[in-house]
This record gives sequence, C-alpha cells and structure tokens, in this order.
Amino acid sequence: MDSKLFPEGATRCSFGQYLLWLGFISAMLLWGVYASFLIFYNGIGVTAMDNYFGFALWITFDLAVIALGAGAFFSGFLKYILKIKQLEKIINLTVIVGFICYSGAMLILTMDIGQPGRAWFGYWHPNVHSMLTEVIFCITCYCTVLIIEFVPLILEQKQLNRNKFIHALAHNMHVHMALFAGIGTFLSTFHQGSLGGMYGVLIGRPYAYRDGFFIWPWTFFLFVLSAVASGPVFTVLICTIMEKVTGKKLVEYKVKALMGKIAGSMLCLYLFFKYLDTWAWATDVLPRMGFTFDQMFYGLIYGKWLFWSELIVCGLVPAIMLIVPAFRNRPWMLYTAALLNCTGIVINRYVFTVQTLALPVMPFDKWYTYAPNWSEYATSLMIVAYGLLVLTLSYRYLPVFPQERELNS
Amino acid sequence: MEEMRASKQYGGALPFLLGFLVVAVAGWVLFPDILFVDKEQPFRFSHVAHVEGQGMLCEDCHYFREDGSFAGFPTNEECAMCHDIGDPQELVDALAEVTGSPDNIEDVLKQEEGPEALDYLILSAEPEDIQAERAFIVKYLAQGKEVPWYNYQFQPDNVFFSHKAHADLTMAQVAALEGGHGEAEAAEADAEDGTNCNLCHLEDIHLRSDTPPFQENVMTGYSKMTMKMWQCERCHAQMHQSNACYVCHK
Amino acid sequence: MQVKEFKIKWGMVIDIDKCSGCGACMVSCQVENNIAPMTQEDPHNHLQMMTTKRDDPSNKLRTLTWLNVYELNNGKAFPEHDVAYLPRPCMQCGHPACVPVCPVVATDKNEEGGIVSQIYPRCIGCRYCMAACPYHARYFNWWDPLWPDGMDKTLSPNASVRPRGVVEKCNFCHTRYMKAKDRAREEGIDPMELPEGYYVPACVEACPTGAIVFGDLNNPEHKVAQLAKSPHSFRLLEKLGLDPQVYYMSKREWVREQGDNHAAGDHNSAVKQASQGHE
Amino acid sequence: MGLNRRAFIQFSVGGTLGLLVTPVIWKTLDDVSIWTQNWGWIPTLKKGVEERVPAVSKLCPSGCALRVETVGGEPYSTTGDEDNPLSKGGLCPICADAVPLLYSPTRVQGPMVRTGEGQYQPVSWDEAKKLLAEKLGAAGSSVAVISGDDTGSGNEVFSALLAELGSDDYYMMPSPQMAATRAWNGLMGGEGQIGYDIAGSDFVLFAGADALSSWGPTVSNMNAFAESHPAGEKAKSTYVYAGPARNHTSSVCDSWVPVHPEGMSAFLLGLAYNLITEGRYLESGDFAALRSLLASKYSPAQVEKLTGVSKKSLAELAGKLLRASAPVVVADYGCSPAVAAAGIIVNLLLGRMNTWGGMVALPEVEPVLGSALDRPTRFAKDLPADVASGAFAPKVCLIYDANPVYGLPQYGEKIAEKAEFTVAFSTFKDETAAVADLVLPAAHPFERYDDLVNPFGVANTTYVASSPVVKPSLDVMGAPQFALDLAAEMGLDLGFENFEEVLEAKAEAAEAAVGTVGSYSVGLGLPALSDADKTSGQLALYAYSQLHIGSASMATTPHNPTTIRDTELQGKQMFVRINSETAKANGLKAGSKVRLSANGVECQALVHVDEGVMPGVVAAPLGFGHTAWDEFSMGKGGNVYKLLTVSAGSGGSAWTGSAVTIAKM
Repeated sequence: MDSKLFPEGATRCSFGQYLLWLGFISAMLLWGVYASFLIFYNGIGVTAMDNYFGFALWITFDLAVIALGAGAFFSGFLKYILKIKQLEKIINLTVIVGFICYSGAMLILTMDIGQPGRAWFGYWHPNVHSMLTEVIFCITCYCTVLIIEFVPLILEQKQLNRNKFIHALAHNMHVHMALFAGIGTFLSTFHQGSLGGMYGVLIGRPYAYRDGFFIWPWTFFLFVLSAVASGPVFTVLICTIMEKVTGKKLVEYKVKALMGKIAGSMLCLYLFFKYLDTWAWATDVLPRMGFTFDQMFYGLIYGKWLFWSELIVCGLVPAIMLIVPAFRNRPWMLYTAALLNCTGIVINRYVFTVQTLALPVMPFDKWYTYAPNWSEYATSLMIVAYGLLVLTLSYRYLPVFPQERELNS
Repeated sequence: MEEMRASKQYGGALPFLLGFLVVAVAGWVLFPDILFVDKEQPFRFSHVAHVEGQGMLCEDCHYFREDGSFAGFPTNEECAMCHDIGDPQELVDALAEVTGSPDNIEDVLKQEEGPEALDYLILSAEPEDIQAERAFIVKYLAQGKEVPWYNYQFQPDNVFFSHKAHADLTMAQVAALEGGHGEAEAAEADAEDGTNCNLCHLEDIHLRSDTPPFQENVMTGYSKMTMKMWQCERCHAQMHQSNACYVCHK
Repeated sequence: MQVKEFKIKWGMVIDIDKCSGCGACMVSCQVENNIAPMTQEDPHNHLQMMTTKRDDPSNKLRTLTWLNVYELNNGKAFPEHDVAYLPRPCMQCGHPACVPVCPVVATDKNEEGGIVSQIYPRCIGCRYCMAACPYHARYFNWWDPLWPDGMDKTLSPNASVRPRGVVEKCNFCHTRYMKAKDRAREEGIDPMELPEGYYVPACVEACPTGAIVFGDLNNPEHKVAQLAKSPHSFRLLEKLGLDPQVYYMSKREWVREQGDNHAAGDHNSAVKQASQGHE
Repeated sequence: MGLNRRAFIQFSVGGTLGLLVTPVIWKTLDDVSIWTQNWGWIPTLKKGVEERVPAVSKLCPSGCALRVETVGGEPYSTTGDEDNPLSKGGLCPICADAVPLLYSPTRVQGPMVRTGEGQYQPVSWDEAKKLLAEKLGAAGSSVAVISGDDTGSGNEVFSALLAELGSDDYYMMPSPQMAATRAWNGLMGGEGQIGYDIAGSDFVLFAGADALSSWGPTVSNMNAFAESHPAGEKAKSTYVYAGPARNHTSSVCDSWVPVHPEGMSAFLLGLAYNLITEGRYLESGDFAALRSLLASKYSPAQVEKLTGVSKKSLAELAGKLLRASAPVVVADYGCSPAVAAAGIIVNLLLGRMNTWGGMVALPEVEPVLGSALDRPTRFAKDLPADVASGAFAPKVCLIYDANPVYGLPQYGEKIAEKAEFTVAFSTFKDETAAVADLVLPAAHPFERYDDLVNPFGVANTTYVASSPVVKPSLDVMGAPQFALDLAAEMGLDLGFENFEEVLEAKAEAAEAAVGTVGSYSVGLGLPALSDADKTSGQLALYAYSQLHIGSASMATTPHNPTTIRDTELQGKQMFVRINSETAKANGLKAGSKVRLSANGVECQALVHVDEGVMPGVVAAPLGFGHTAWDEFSMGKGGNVYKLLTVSAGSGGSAWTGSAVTIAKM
C-alpha cells in the first residue's frame, strides 16, 4: 500500500502488521498524552514527586536518555571530524536515536517545570552561574542541531528526493554535515559536562558534592565520558533489537564491534577517573562534610549494592568485555556488555538524582523513599512510544541503513 | 513533479512584500486593539470640581498614613466627610419608595433628578457632575459599598511599591538624569521642585474633569499604563538605587 | 564564590531550650504568608476532583511549612530520654546553596539585610534550588492554592498568593521589613538604622515563650548580635560553609551535637568548633 | 490573478517575517508569562489601612488576649498583645488561626431547628426565640445549663436566667478549674480562686499540669517561663515537670520526674511526707490526721510502688523545694480534686499560701447579675455523676460554649437522650450541634462582646473585655446577648438588657476585687486523699492535650494540620506512644496497628515507640476522632476522651487512673 515510499530496494512488513504495531505504539502514546494533559491541567502535584524528591523519575529518565543519546554526537564526531569511515554505516541511526533522546528529554522537561509558560525565562533572564542555564541553552541548541542533522535523512526519502531542489538541499546539507557535527560535539560535550556539574556543585548534598579539582573539570568529564562510553553501544543495542524485530541484517557486525570497541575504551577511561573520584570523595570530601562512606547508603533501595553494581558489575565487567577483542567479537558477549554498560550509566544517573536527595543531611532528619506513580510512568513511556514511532517511521520510509540492501540480498 | 512547473507571472518579490506588509501592519495596528479593552470607571470623577471648585489639596485624599503607607483612593468614609448622607438606610428607604423595591434603587439614576431625599444631598452644580454624584451616592454610599475604581497604574500583588520611598524625589532631579529616559525627558519640560506624581500617574490629573477609560490587557489584566519591571529598574539604576529583587517584590 | 557583605544582616537566634514545640509560630507563619490550608478537593475544579486527590497534611513531604518545627531526641532510653524542638525557617545563608543554581535569577541574595529573595513570578519551577538546599527550607506549590469558600477574605496583605508550580520559602516576613522602612521614613527614622523590634517576623511575634530572637546581627546593640556569640550558640550544618544567618542555642550538649554531622573521630572537636566558629 | 502555490508560499514567508517584526509574538510570549503570574483563579489581596485591634479570642480553653490585624477593616491575622499581661505578645496555636475560622466552612450559618435524624431547618432568630421561650415556659424549672465557658461573664447571664426560671442545675464542663475549686473551695473550705504566681517563683513544680502547653493560662505561663529563662543567660528559676510522659511542657523544663498516671496524688503526698519529716507543719486541726494518713499509706517506699518515683528522687525533689526561696507546686491531673488538694497541701506545707511566687487565692469577682450563682457554686454540680445517677433529666437543656458530646462522650452523648429539648449555642457545626434540637449560632469571638474574668491559674485579678472587631458575616449573635433577649421575651428581669452593659459592670466589679483572700477552715480533703493509693495494676492511659490538635470544645483549625507530626497522625490513623519495653511486653513494634480499649469502648491507633513514655503507660493524644466539623479534623484518629474512666471520688468525678488494654489488630 505504501510500498512506493519505501527506501530504494528495501522490503518492509505488510501494511496490516504495520498498522497493528502502530496501534500498539499509539495506545502507549495516548496513555501518556492523557497523563500529560492531567499534569498540565492540574499541575505536577499529580505526580509522586515531593519537596524532598523534587528531581525524580523524570530527571533520571532525562539524564539517562541524554547520556544514552550521546552516541549521536560522539559517532558524528568520530565520523565527520576524525573521519572514521566505517561509522557511516550506522551514523544515520545514531542521529535518529540522538534526536529521539534529546527531543524526548525536552518534552519531559516542559512537563517537569512547574510553570511551562515561563520556560523561555531561561533565555531571557539567564543566571550565568547556574549549571542549569548552561544545560538549558545547550540542550535546546543541540536539539536544533540534531534536527538539522536529521533533516537531510528525511529529504533523502525516495519520493521527496525526486524533487531537484530537495535533492540538492539534502546533498548540500550532507556536505556541510561536518560543521554541524562539530557544533553538536561542542554543545553536547558542554551540556553533558554541565549536567555533571549540576550535581557536583550541590554543596549541601554530600552524595553528589565535589569540590576544587574534583568539580571542575573532573565531574564534567565524568559525565561526558560516561555518556560517550554508553551512547555508542546503546545505538548498537537499538540496531540489534531492530534487526531481531525486522528479521533483517541492517549493519554488519564489524561496525557494531567497532562501536563496542570505542565505547569500551571510553568506559575504561571513564572508570579510571570515576574510581579516583570515588576514592577522593569517600576519603576526603565526605569526612570534611562530617560524613562517612557507610552513611551514604540505607536499606535496600539506597543500598551499597547499587554502588557496586554501578562500578563493578556494570562498569569494570563490561569494560573488559568490550576492550578484549575475543569477547567483543562474540555477539552475545558484545550485547551483554552493551546492556551492562547502559545499565551502569542509568544507575549512575539514578543515584545522582534520587539517592543524592534522599540522604538526610541534617542529623535529625531521616531517609525518605520515593516511588514514581502512574503519571510519571505513563509520561516516560509516552516518550519511549514516541521514540518507537520515530524509529518505525524512519526505518520504514527512510534510507537509514546504507548496508541494508547488500546485507539482505 | 507535475505541479512544480514554475509560474512566472509573479516571479518577483511582490507576494512576499505583500505578505510582509499585511501581517506587519495588522500586527502593529490591530493587535493592540485586540489586546486591550477599554473599561469605564464606575462613574465619572472630576478632579477639577474638587481641586478648583472646592479648593481641596491633593493631600486631602491622597495622603501618607501614620505607618508610612499611602492612602491611594479615598474610602467612602473619607468621601462622606463632605458627602454626608446621614443614615444610609433612610436614603435607601426613600429611594425604594420611588423604585418600588430596595433591590432596584439604582433605577433612580435613569431619571435626571429626584427624589427629594437624594437631590437634597447633591453638592455639585454642573449637570455632568450632578449625574456623577448621584451615581456615587446611590450605587456606593447608600449601599455601603466601596467604589471599585480601576487603577490606571495597577501593579500586581507581587509588587510592593513604596510611595514613601519616592516621596522626596523631585521632578527636577528626574529631569536632570542622564540617559535616554522617556519620562525624564517628558518631565524636563515642566521640571519644577513640586510633586512628582506625573512621573507615573495620569498626567496632570488634577486638571482633568473626566476619568478616561481604563485600558485592560485581556490576557494579563494589567492596565496599559502598568509600569513594567524594566522601567522601574532603569530609573533605579539611573538614580544609583538598588535593583535587588526584594526592593520591590513581595 | 564570594560572600556578599551587607551593612545590615537580619538574623535569628533560636533558643531551643525555650521552644516547647507548640506550633503557634507555624500557624502564624501560614496566616501571615497566605499559605492555604490543606484541603483535599477543589470544588471548583471538577476534572481534578474526578481524577486526583490533593495531599493529606500528614504527608510532610508535600506541606508548605516555611517554618518547620523538627522534633529532636537524644536517642537514649527511658528515663534519660530527652526531647527538643527545633524550628527551622530559611537560614538566609550568607553563602546560599540555592542562589547560584537558579537558572533564571528567581532567587537572589542581593538586598540590604541579607534576606535571600524568592520571586514567585520569575520562578519557572525547576526545583533545582530545592535539590540544593540541605535544610529543606524550600517548598514547592504542588497545587494551586485553595481556601475554603470565603476564607480567602482573610488573606494577609503581606504576601502575594503563589500559583502552583513555583518554589517558595521563608523570607523573614520580608514585607514587614518594607513596611517597617516606610514607617521609619514617616517617623523620621533612618531606614538603615531600624531600632530593635521595629521589624520582626510573624513567628517571632507569635512565639509565647520568646524562643526566637530577631534582629541585626551586625548591630552590636541588637540582642541577636550578642546571643550569636554565646558559647551555647551554633548553626545548623556549619561545616558545609553555607554561613547561615539563623543561629540556634542550647545548653544541652546533645542538641548542639545534632546541629552538624560528625564523622567518627571529629566528634567533640566539631561541637566545639560549631560553638566557637563564628565571628 | 490566481493565487498559485509559489505565490502563496512567498506570501506566507513574507507574512511570517512580517509577524516577527510586529509585537504579536513577543508581546504574547511576555503576556503569557504575565498571565501565569496572575491567574484569574488565584485570589488577590485586599488593600487599605492596616490596623491592630485588641480583642479576646476564646477559642482556646483559657482564652487569649491578642490583637487582630485588619486591612481595610477586614481581619487577616492575629498577633499577641504586648500590652496585655495575659499575652505579653504571645499567643497559642488555636488563636493564631482565629481569623481564618471566621470563614470556616464549618460555621453554623444561622439558627436551625431539628426536624428529624440529622435534619435541620433554618429559622429566624425571632422564631428561635419564640420557640425556646415556649419550651422554657412549658418546662417550668426543669431546665439545665451546661457551660464550657471557663472564664466569661456569659456564665452569669445564663446562670441568672436559670435562677429566674427556678432552677439551679448549672453544670460546668470538667476542667482544672473545676478540680481546684472543688478541692479548695469545697473539700478544704477555702475562700477565693486559686492561682499560681509562676512568674514570681524560683522553683516551679508542675505536677501533672501541662502548664506550658495546654493547662491554665497557657500563654501567660509560657511568658513566665520565658522571662525566667532569658536566652543566653543563667535561668532565674528551675522548672520541673512530673508526669507519665515527656510532653511539650517537659521538653523545656529543667528536669522531668516520671510519675505513673495513677500515682499523681500519691507522688504529691509523698512529697508532703518528706516535708513533714523535715519539720514542716500546718496550722490545722487536721494536721495530725494528715500525718497519720501519710505515715500509714504514703511512706516513700509505698509511694515508690504507686508512682515509680524512687525514694531517693522524691527526697531530692522535696529537698529542692525546701531550699528554694520561692517554690510553687502546680498540681492537676485528670481534673481530679484529690490531686488538686494534695498539691495545695504541699504548697501549704511549704508556706507558699498568698506569698510572692507562691500559690494565691484571689478574691472572687462579684457577680453583677443579682440572681447569678457565684463561681464556686457553678463548679459544684457534677455532670457525669448526675447523668449516671439519673438526676440529670431536664426538659430543656441549654448548652453554652461547650461540646459535651465530643469532650465528655460517655455522658455527653446521653444528654440529648435525657433532656427533652437541647439547645446548642455553637459557633461551629460541632458534635453537640449535630444532635441538638435547636442550634443557635454563636458569634465568633471577633464578632461579639466577651470577656475573660480571671482565667484559671492567674496570680492577679485579671479582667479583659473585648468588643466586636468585625460585623458578623453570618446570621449569628453572641449567646449571652440572646439569653438576655430571651429573658426579656419571657418577661424575666435579669437586670440587664445588653451584654455590653454586663461587661461594663463586670469590669467595675473586677476593679474592686484586689489583693488576695484565703482563709481555709475545715479539713484538708483527707477523705479524698485516703483512697488515692489504689492502682489498677494494668496498663495505664495517659491522655494528653495539645492545643494544635484541638481542645475538648475546638477541633483542629485549618492551619494546624501541618503542625501535627507524622508521628502523631498518619492519614486517618493517630498514634499512641509507648515505651520500647511496653511494646516488647505486648508484642508490638513501631507502626503496629492496635486497638485500645477501656470501659468497653475502643479506639484504633498506630504505635509510636517513644522512650519518653514511662513503661506500663500508653500515652494517647486527646483532640482527635471528631465525627463532625470539617475535613481538617473529621474522621481523623480516635476520640480518646471516650477511653477516660470516670472515678467518682468524694470530691467529685475525676479521670485519673484510666486502665486500658492494648491489642494488636
């Protein structure tokens, strides 16, 4: 029915199947839209957030997808600036994933702020000292860059591309893509760093606070590095899932392994700094603030197991698996490592957001717990559904995978 | 594609210019009209009748209270010092006798004079003033309701404006300020060491016998004359005063 | 980050040994600052009534208690068990954690007196300042304020009513300060030299045991300036270096100890430091 | 000239650029943000002249003298009254919320007549007056009044009305004043109203009296405490609290002596024993009998068993009292006359009668309505005993400023059954108004004339009257004024037509009542004391009151729910406090859901393990468990007043020694 619109030489599932899938996505989306309507209408009192947990699931979700979406800028950087040719086979997907992650995060953010009508104050009345100002600027700018990077791919759609003007436009944009990749890298590095800084500057929050050298540049780089260490393999995971779902080979394994190798090296570098940082935090920052390492953890949901999972099981283990070629070259090991790697980063963003706030700083205060409610889940899932929708449409109609034809012939 | 055949006849920039002009003009001319609606004051108030006619001073109504706060609009109680209607209930009863019910006593305003009980209270001489005074007495004094004046310089609840802090500022000082200061330039013309009310309030209101309509922003409820924060900040900066948030906000 | 110095530094000294925890200060604070009572249903918002309940006041993480009275205990068993009450307003830190993080300058420490401002019409509700404040002195308006029908006639003229979605906090009843300055001008007193007691927040005025003393910490003639130097005085989380303008005092050592965190080892020295480490 | 696509696009692009150079987008963006700052559904503030009007709030048990802050004539807040000796600038958590209560959703809007179970019909004041006059006319002298007004001259009006109708069934709600009056003016034959000069004392022992939180003239007591403990200086006096658990009073007292709930009079008598051992003596024919009673029943060893206070600490405390230059003992527990009497005896043994910083007997302020009962007589009738015995069965019962259905549940609930026609003068839709046959809305304190005549516990004759601050927003009036109008309607002459004039006369009478009185003649209340050595041997209930939760007549006010801790109330469940030892013995832990029962009545609660409670004691808050009022209190927690056991001692009913069982649910 819509086969005219398919990428050149590609086959896609039947229209009925496609509609069924779209129906599933729409259901998810609609649930989220209902939740966000209530949130806009009644205010964010609808959520389970409270005065202790002002940053909660949404911020964790945002930070996580922004980190995982880092595949876009980093792969772009490697491909366009460092000219690693191999990556062109997956670069389109990284851009799409990046676009989904960033635009999704921005959608969540407009809901998350109590007064969406004043969202533009961040530009008009900026506080230059605030890390969040930097984040607001960079995220919105980078989202624009991602749109610019996404546009040529859309323009390359088979039917659209017949138009001479569009064809020329797409071509020209491609030619200048290195420039956008550069800008994107700059912006993205900046705000990933600022996101880290956002927590590092919380002088009253011992779990997150770092001072002196360990705030700048350390915390900044930790966030940048952790993002670039997980972004590429997240794209690999997405790609692999798409392959499983569609039953096609989309990117050759060599490229995936290369992405794994890149992520692995970055993860090693990250962990090296992260361990130093943790050590300095536990032995220097904490005692100066009057705390001990053990006081940072409580019960099950704030237990030390999170700490060890993040740093060892989801840190060191996948790092080794990714840098040792023998491991990396076995698909199941690569995917496991990728999964662990991404999990580690999500845990990192979670503890920095929630555990930081849960830790009682006043000695007479106590640990409180937070559990998201349906409205937060529904809206987060809405973003997931939105991502699936964009991926579905892109896969079905756009020439995302340059190798698809040859790999499946 | 087929439809893509170029149409040469309007190849120039005409549609572009047309679009630009139409929207720009509409945006500048129509938009303010849509954005602001005129609201009439509860009744016409003549400063002239009070200032020139009765020789009253501004401070008789607009004065500083003992706690340093500024009494903006006079209350019924203050107005009643001159506009004494005695026992309001008696007046209401007298009016109700004319209109038939105490619920629609305002109907007497449809006629130009009467009843006696009301005419007897009127202090004005000019026909327009008389009508205004009748409205004031019947609608507000008799019913014990304060007059819901629209304040042209309305500031929202989150602003604390201290008249006291600005009381000693003279027009001459403002006029002497350097820099592009709209109000200052305007003030320069008649700079004198008198009161500085003109700086913010309706110019020379004491010389007016009418109450122009209040222009209300439909979206925000602000008056068109509501001073925006940047204007406050600019003057504060020029006067070397603090622009910290809590200087004005509450 | 540099600490801005002011000629006047409004501060409190709260004598914990005198606070009985009665709650009058908290109520006065709410009434003075137009904090709506917590009702669970908005009769004018049908969609809200159908879909969600507002908060129960026993959910202390959703209340708007600018001034919050904490209950402290010495952790000992009967009969050595001891209890103390600690009222916690905003500390008006000299080096606030909340101010530099605000992306839109909705909060600032810039005005004479050193009160940390919070401007509701500027706030976008990102809650970063709440994440930054270790005292939990900042509160978010999770819902639009709602007074039972008619009760909004009793609104105080001293605080603008906040819509939902903005952060608010104690500001030492700042409007009273502005009014005090106006009164001073009218009475011919220099607004920069307000006599003691000329300006006091509502909680201070309500407290039946006089547990809260308020004044200018920089003015040696004000009682707070002397009390802040008492060997029994301390500040909450002094170690973090936020330099609060609210001091506490207690003759009970265990209370002073709970004013700050003490990792094993620095226990005693820290208490000493806390009681002497201010000028 | 056809419009083709290209031209349209050009036009649109031009238009878009044109739009950008107009204020439309930018002004809209700005105005949207201003709109969010001034949403129409957010109420706006009133402007106008601001004033502080002195007034009296009688919403709390002792009454607060305060100032009402108004803007443009409309009240918005209350603050203490620095010029008033009762306030000295402070106020209590109920009266701090007095202004919002003016517009409480739970106010009675106008007079209402009961037409059926829970159904009422509005009537006019005139109709109500005629109806009541008719009922009273038919009732003859079978009329009773129940008053919860501990301090006001309104009592005189109602009392005079009752007298004119030929009845003397004037009942006061139980209160510390009732206990002290029965002990001093009744058992001990003393003269005058007991008070305590806490401010002048250098050693204050609060025996059971939660004086810095809910007992007596709370704010004035707190002032005295504040002045004796200047910040940053050495305390000028020592405050000791003796009671079964740590409470607000104990948290600021210099020390806490844990005393078992059933042993408060034994504790005081133990002190007396020590004082006599140290040579203290009383000029009284009963001294010998007292001494032998103490020797036989209240030796330190016996007292230790009854109270949990060791011989050593008892002797130490007695020693401190002896060494202090101006000690005073303020004793009250469960409104028990025996405890009050024992406290008075200790004060007498210390030689503290009518001394600076001691216990005083203030001269009675003479009634100004000729036929009104005097104060001690008003407190003589025993409502619980009369309800229990059946002596209480009036045809018409007027309930003035009281909520007996809530605050005295076992008896109050029967009032409506036993009285043929009950009339509730209620400001709020409380539990009593919910069962009354005629509900007459009493004006809020700021809408009426009212006064405070010597709030119980003050050390000097104190009189504060107040006039209305604001016109009533509802169809309400002051209850005493209605009583005067009613009397006029019925052709009874009370001597006054106007309550304002009553207050003027009362002020004069108060001016005449200066100095102290205080002879006491017969007995030392020994019969009441001799049976204070019984214990139930079970878990004992310590019911305590905190004003922020409410009182026997007031429910939680709108702004107080946030002041109630999450260890006191969680959702709809209240907490009771027990020691970890008690918890262990009963198989309970923090958060356990339990059922408390006594006298066949039950209350549900959660357990809060608190080391500040004596082992063997369950500390439970009074003030929860309302079945009427509004969402700030209705249905929250259980009504612990229900669990209080009345013991009919010789001096009158008391609530000491409530045994409870606690069972896990």
